[in-house]
Amino acid sequence: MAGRPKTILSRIAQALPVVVGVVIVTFLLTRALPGDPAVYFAGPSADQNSIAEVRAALGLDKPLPEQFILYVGQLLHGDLGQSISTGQPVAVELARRLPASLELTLLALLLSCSVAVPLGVLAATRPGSWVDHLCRVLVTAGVSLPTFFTGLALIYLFYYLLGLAPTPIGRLDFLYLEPERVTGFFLIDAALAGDWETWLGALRQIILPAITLGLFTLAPISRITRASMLQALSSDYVRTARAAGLTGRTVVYRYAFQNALLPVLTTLGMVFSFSLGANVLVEKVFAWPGIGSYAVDALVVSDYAAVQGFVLAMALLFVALNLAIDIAYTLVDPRIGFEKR
Amino acid sequence: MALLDIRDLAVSFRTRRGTVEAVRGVSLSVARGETLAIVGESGSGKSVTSYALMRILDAGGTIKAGELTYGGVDLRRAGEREMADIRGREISMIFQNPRAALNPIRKVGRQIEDVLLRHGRATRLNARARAIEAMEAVRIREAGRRYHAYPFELSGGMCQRVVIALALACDPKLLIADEPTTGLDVTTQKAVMDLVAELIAERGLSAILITHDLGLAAAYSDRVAVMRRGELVEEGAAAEIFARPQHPYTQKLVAATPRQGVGVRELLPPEARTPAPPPRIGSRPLLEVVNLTKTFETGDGPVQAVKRVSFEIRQSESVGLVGESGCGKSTTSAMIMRLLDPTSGAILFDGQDLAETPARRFARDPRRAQLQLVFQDATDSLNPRWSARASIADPLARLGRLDRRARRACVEELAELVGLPGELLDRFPHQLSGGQKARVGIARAIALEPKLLILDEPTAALDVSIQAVVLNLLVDLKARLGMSYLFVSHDLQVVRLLCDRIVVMRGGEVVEQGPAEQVMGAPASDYTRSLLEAAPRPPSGEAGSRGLPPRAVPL
Amino acid sequence: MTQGTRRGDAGSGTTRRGFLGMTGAAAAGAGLLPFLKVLPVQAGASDTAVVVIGGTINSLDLHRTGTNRPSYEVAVNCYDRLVSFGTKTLPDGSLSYDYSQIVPELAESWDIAEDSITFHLKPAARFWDGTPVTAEDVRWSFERAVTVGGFPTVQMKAGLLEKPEQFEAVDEKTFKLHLLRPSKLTLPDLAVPVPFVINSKLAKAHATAKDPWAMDYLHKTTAGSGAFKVVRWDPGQQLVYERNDDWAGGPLPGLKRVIIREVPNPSNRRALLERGDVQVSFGMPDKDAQELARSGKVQVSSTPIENCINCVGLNYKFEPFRDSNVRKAVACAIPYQAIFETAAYGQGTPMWGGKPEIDSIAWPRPFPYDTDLDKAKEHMAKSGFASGFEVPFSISLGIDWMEPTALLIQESLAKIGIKTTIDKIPGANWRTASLVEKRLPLHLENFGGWLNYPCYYFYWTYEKGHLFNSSNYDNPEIETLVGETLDMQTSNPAYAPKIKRLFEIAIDDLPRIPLWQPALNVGTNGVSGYEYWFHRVPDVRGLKRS
Amino acid sequence: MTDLAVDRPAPRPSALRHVAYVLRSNPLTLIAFLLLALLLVAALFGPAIAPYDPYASDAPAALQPPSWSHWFGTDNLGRDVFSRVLVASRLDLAISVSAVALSFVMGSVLGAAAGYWGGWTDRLTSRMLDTIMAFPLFVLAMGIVSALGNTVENVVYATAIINVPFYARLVRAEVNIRREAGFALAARLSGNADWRVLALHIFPNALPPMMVQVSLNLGWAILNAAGLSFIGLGVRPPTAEWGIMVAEGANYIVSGEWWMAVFPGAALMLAVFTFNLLGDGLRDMVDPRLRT
Repeated sequence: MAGRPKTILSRIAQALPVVVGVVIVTFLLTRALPGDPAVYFAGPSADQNSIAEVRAALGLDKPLPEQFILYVGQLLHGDLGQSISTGQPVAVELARRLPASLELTLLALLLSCSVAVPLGVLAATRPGSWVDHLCRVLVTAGVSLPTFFTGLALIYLFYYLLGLAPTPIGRLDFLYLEPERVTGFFLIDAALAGDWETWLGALRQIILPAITLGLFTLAPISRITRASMLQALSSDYVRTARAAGLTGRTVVYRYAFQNALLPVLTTLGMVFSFSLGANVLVEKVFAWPGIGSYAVDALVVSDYAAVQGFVLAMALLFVALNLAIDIAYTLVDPRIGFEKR
Repeated sequence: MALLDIRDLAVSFRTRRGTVEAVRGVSLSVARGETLAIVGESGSGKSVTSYALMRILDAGGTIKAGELTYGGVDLRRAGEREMADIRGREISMIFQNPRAALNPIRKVGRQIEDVLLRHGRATRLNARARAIEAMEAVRIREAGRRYHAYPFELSGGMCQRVVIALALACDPKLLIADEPTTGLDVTTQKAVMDLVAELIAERGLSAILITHDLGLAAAYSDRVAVMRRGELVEEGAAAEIFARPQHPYTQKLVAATPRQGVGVRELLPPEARTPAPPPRIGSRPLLEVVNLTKTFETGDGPVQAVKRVSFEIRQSESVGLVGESGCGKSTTSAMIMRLLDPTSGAILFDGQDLAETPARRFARDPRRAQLQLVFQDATDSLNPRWSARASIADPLARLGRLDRRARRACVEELAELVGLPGELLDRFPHQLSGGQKARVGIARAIALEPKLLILDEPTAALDVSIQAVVLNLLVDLKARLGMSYLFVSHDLQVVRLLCDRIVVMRGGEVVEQGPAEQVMGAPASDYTRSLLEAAPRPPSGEAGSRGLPPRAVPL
Repeated sequence: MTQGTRRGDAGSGTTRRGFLGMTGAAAAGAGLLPFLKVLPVQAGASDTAVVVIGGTINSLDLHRTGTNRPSYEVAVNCYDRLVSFGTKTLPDGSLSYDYSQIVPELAESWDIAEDSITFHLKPAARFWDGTPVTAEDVRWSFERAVTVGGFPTVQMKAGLLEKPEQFEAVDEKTFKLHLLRPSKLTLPDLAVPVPFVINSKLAKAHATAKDPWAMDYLHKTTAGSGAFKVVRWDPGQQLVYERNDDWAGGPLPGLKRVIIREVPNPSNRRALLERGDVQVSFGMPDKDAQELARSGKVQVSSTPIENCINCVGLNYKFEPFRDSNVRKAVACAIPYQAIFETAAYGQGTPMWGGKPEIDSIAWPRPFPYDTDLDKAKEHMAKSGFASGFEVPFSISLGIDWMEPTALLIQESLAKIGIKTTIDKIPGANWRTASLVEKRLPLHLENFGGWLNYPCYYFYWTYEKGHLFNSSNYDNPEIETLVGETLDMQTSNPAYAPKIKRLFEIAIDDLPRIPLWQPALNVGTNGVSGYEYWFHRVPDVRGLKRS
Repeated sequence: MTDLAVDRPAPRPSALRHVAYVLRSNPLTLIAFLLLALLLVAALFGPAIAPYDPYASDAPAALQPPSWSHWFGTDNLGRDVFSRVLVASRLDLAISVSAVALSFVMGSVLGAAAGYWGGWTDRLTSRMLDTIMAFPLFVLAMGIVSALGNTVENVVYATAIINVPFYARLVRAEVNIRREAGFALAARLSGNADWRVLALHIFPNALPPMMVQVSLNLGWAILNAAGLSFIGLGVRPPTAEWGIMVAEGANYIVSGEWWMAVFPGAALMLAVFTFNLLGDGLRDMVDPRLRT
């Protein structure tokens, strides 16, 4: 199937201008941010002279194009610069924080899918029934909740009032040790280490933010599942299957569901990158040490390097994700690579 | 005793406009080894009847009344589990549009396996072998390789074979074929139907053939039942029905079916026949197509869709452009229509080369009004958000030089001309029937009184009785307005009714062209001959007997 | 779940749980203290405490460019200075540093001469690596502070510590500080966090030609002689201190290990403290301080911050605010009491309604203005802007007292014809706009001087061009008075009259209208020994479990 | 001629009847429309029916729990939360409607051009949109507001910009599938210039799916604006806005003053919920093909 590698290569080629675009836009955007990093760097009670010194030291006195070339040059060396607010190299910060965000997002999606997909299938098999309406109300309510509000409400209910949830202070209560870092995903690392107590501790920390985020992604997933299931169920091949005596479960899962999976997959990709963005507020509320909260803090203090690094990382992630989706698509759908444009 | 017995079947659908009775009091029976054809136009309830007896009605459909007995089993009251056992093992079904009827992302072999496993006809160990056997049984060559194919990798005819293999894999006793050839090319149609007939004969199956095509029904069935708007109109031996239709509807249907030796006026009921206008073909060529070539650039290199095609159309002449799908006839007509720029060649219209003006700018060209098109799919060709009036008035507003009031009058005049009642003018396309939409499309095309009208399969989506009316309308209009027609179609019988000359295309090239009678009567090319032979031959009035079909050739 | 069960579990001797997060450091190859892996320390243990703070520690090196305020605590807890301040008990029973008393830290004694101060280092003072603290280390560290630029250099300059030549290592244990001129500010300025003493041999070993001051090394590592060393730092999350049992700078701290945990959300900090999951919440919002103090569940110390005032800045660059009557009208229109209650929840000290006559040089002092709309309207009527004017009211995003204060002032000013629109400026821009560019016509400001003298406050906030003079105030008399008093000993009889004159001018000219003196709120639950310090970062050296 | 008698459809139902049918057939749509009416009333008449001045502080009455005199309680400055929630609806709706309108227009133009002409226009537009999409949208919005300045207008622009790709892609796809549709060809044959075919024939047919997008986006735009105010960008105090109210109230939850955050949060949720539910109903209404 020579079509597939070609399809994937062309996707990568398409992604390149996007990355370039992101680099440019990010650079311009961060330069347009208010606030003067030189002033920030110079610290309290610094005067005009020391600020000017710092500005020159940071290269901020150079014209914009020159700064951009400098920046791109650093990028190509893998140097994302140093964050003002945390004082760490941005690359190190991102590497440390990205797994936290990914773990949260992935778990949220996993939770969301495990609810939304069956809901969507259920609704599609009984369109117009009360189950259908109920599903719609539920998922719509989910997507209508502002994540920051859901997060606060959940914390209030489960932590302050009921005392069921642990303190929302990040990935692990400080009574536990961080598991040996293998993947950076605490749940996986703890499981690999066989340390189930830490695993449980990490799970307890992650569950509320994951639910908060997951609630928000229920709607798109279940909507698309329902729609594509409905379409698949009314398709000719399902009728053929039924006419050949195949029974409910085979028809629904092997025939309809597998076909319905394709649009779901696409949506999932979009939802994933979207929730990585939506993470920002959830991470803020739950003090989650991910890249979202990092970006918010960085933006507020006009931390150029951090913002640039964050956006770039996200863009690359987005591109990689789309690529992964495309590859997944080719695995599920044999037609890929054969389509005419 | 009949294998299948349907008594007073009534099926209704819940819709937003209330309950619709799709089938009303239909009684039918199929004997062992017998093939029954159910014939009817769209909306006649013929497919619903078969779905009802398989109990696979779409959502909202219910069997309201009646008895369905298959080999002693009460199908209406059978449990869902029991029905699932019967489907595929006792009664099987094949569908129209075979490619859509197969799961697009599952290997065809696996789909057959699913059925075999379901009915216990194979075990996990031998399922593949069994599936390949089933495929071989429907004359699929290299079944072992095709087992791994996905539907999109197979041709339409091959897909239909797979569907048939799937249907027959578990040796059912009754086969229901629901428009099995719709969506296939003429030659493939014949191959598939011959295969089905052969398999039926070979296995001694009972069969129900559901079709809108009287010719097909006559050629491949023992007995014919005619349905109309949910009711059984007439039933009888195939030959009998065609020779001596009793019910007026059957008579109309039989008459409207285009067939050898019948003129366009004869398609209409006798009371509606008016004398055919005499042909007045001019001597000057209106359109000359010279060495027209179109090459498309694709990922796999250039593809020549049209290769050096030349023909001409004289004033007031009708020329038929015939060929199977992919032969380049649509590309050719699109180039003549100036919707597409040719790669090379000339399109001389009234002596001027139209190809010199790029298609992009032709919209505003004054000659635009001279060349108009009637689309294949009237539904698709009408803007769903525009009323019939607006659609007809659009060309007048763009290219005509009439003020608002004159335009309005003109639209009404046109509506009358094409036989569209004035009160329908303010309706939207979805509120019109197929025939009405076709009329709107025609009215729009002739609004500017073009010199050349290209008819792109204008009746392909219509029922036969309506097709008869529309064809006659086109004949009348041509006589009245003195237009030339380029009639693009895959159906030689229809083309013959309207055209003075015929151009046959295949693989982007002209295979044969000449006067209609000559091409139809004494085709010079083998291809034309095979096209003619492939078309199911409806009994032309008298003798219509079911000849044993020739043995199907493996594809 | 409760902390009880958690602690119970922790005590049950599982190998991993209950340890305070050491493997990360070990795994990272730091391997600082491998034995930590088997030290069963938990939050409930008697020698460990957890302190939550709202900010982020962004460097372990105060001298580094860009190091933020919360990071200063590392300098306080991990490094020693030559001298420190003593401790006193405030009237409410809480502890505070004593500005009036300079006590030894690394220096065992010092001799003050006319043009120099000679410090004799404690013989027992050793860095963590066991090497003795030498005068050369002091000299190197001081030179570093005055050379690197930015804040440390500025702060050193405030104590007249400006040139490397001023610092002399006489011998191994004798350090001589040459004075540019005698000033009362010099000795106290040696006790602020900035002039801390670094293990110069260790630092130099990590210095490079490009980085002669080992900035990169000390940014991530501490190399000092202080009471605690940093054994783990997860930027943005936590900092773990481990006691230096050989500390010579003062009495051995009561805690073996202190974890500084960053919890940005004040609600979470409050809940953690209330539940006893943490022992100290440093820098609580006023509301939490007020409510928790009332509930009595935890100990709350609410100490008015010395030499610090929350005030309204009226920018002289803005035409209407050049009019004395307008400024007085504003001062009379401000709803002080309502602001104090809603924005400060009564924490701190009122700075309004003071006596008109100036009888003391205590600072901050309440100004003799109070909410009086009629008087405000009178002033407005007398001014050149009787018909009112419009002005943006700028506040910083993320400083919690500013918004309610601004809203209430906005409402009141509207009543005297001054229409304001509130402009929230993001943190990064705030400094630039308010202090560097000084372009905000009407704004809120708070400056607190580390060195507790009124003249020092005036030096920063009322002198032309100085950073915290966000009002562009320019008065030659102030310049003269501050210049005269800054170095003068307070015992000098000329001092008090000059300071009183400063007060008079400030009260009449009103470039800054004081609202209240804010408080530093610290809640403790299960530890004692918290001491207020001017630098407003947690000094964990005195804490012990109770 | 003969076929007319056979398949004459029933008389054309009025638009009103169609709306009535859609509402009847789906109770949720009916609920959505009722809620929308409620929101509109609040937005139009909010300031008139608010029991208190939403901006008047009353320090002694600060932080009072919900009661008969203050239905939703009072905030830290003693302002009536109910009045503020009511008045905020106008601003929130205005932000989302204008942002969505902007992105609708921008997205339609870009998407239609890309979908109709294809080629370089398409490639360039698509890459541009991809670039926007590659940003985490909320962070992009934050960046835009920070960079342009902290005003309501900039919140609108930021929200509009991050929504453009959704419209553009949708329109592009819808236009693309209809570019070769019969009626588009027919329009060209009737002498319509390209832009006319696009604007009058193809684009209106893309409206039904657009309507759903509009409705969903209205909700999302509110969430976005609220999220921005939650982190302190955009709306300036003392302006009543749901997001900023939740943000302010968030700090009071732990001390038991839940009403400050909960009521504006609930209002926010209700508005978004309404728009989300509305989507499906709107689609059914604007799609002429469903009018049988």
